[in-house]
Amino acid sequence: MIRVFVQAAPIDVGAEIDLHDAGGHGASASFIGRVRGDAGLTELFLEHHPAMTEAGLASLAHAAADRWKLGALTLIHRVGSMTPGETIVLVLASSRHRAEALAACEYLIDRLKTDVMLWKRESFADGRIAWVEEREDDRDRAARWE
Amino acid sequence: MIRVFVQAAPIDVGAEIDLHDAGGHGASASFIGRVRGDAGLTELFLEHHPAMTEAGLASLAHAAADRWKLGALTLIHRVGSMTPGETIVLVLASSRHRAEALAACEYLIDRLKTDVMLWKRESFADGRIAWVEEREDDRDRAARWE
Amino acid sequence: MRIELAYFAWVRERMGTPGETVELPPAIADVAALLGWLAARDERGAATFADPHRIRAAIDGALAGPDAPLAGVREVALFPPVTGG
Amino acid sequence: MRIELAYFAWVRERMGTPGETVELPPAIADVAALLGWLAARDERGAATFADPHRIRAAIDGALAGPDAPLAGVREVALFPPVTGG
Repeated sequence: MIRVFVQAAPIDVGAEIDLHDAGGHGASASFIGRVRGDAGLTELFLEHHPAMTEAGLASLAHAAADRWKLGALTLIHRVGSMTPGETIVLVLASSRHRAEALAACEYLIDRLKTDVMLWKRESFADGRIAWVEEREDDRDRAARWE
Repeated sequence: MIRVFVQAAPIDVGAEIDLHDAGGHGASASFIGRVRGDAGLTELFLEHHPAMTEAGLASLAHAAADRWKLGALTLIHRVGSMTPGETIVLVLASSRHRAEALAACEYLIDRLKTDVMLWKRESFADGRIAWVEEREDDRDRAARWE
Repeated sequence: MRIELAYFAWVRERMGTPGETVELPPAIADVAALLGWLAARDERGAATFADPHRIRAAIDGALAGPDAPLAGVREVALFPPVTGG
Repeated sequence: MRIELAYFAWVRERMGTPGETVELPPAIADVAALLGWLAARDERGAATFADPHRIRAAIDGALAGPDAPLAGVREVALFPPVTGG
């Protein structure tokens, strides 16, 4: 079962894990990405291209399901305004076997960084506001899966 | 913060994630291993050498913390009698950066399979009871980290 | 030729709008030419598109390179490299 | 020499006990010799330790190979390869 959401509402990790795990899969790997309050960050704003972001996430999810034998896959990305500690992205991948669940989870989070139409803007306590620049190591990690 | 438990009581995954995540880490990777109800399995019994299992888990946890920069690490292994769908093992690894959290999580689950003094006995609906044999691919996956 | 332009992230901020409809001269046949035309059109365009290497484009929802043709296109989205996830 | 033996998993089941205290003859100086002595001692021992390659050992909480010496040892644990996790 593949579930993909792009949402402005907070991600309820516990509830999502319960929903995802209802199938009682042998192995579940997860990744949770959160807003870090580094350097006085007060707000993270995530802008997205709505149609392309949803299509991109769905396409990534199906690519993972084609590549590994997965019992369930959940991919939730938050957009809009967030504060430190809040969850930005949740990846849950389940399989009968741990190697497939772990690999799918890692693939999805690496590709998410470069394949989905999202842009981060950071606001800091001193009033500074800056768009995050592309990170070269994100491109490198995503390219491992080509 | 490193937390390691060997317990006969059920593992409350949601509560453990909340405890683990109290630090608000940037990236959290998790692995959940569950009892699979394959081939009419009715009970999984996990026997352990108490002193060696706890020492083994603690030593694995510290090896991971030495190898990667982790903000928090939780390692919980259940022992005793379990039924299909129940959680056998929970690994939670958090870091500022996703690559370290994911790698630590994978390392811990691979090494758990071979380094911890635990033995699985399976009971089936037809009355058959059998101790699980060592799996070669578990040894191979664990050896990747040498 | 009339197309919709959609701007995202700092491209949107510098252009001061999430998008606009433009009437392109026939000579503006691909994405690279469109960026040059926008940079030459006014000060906002110059400030936003001065360095076209920093800009990515999508045509009707699919990523497109600088030499992607604009003929028959409905929407061109212009934005910086993505930084999501 | 007196040592504690601890049995786990099917070793425990076949031996019919989680452990015992044994008085070893002086010639039984390492783990391999101990396994041979147990296999020769009685029927349960023969059934359990007939194939010593299937047995692993730990001495006082640390994994030990077949040639690990028994002098000064308190406890030897005997068990199949682990299958945990």
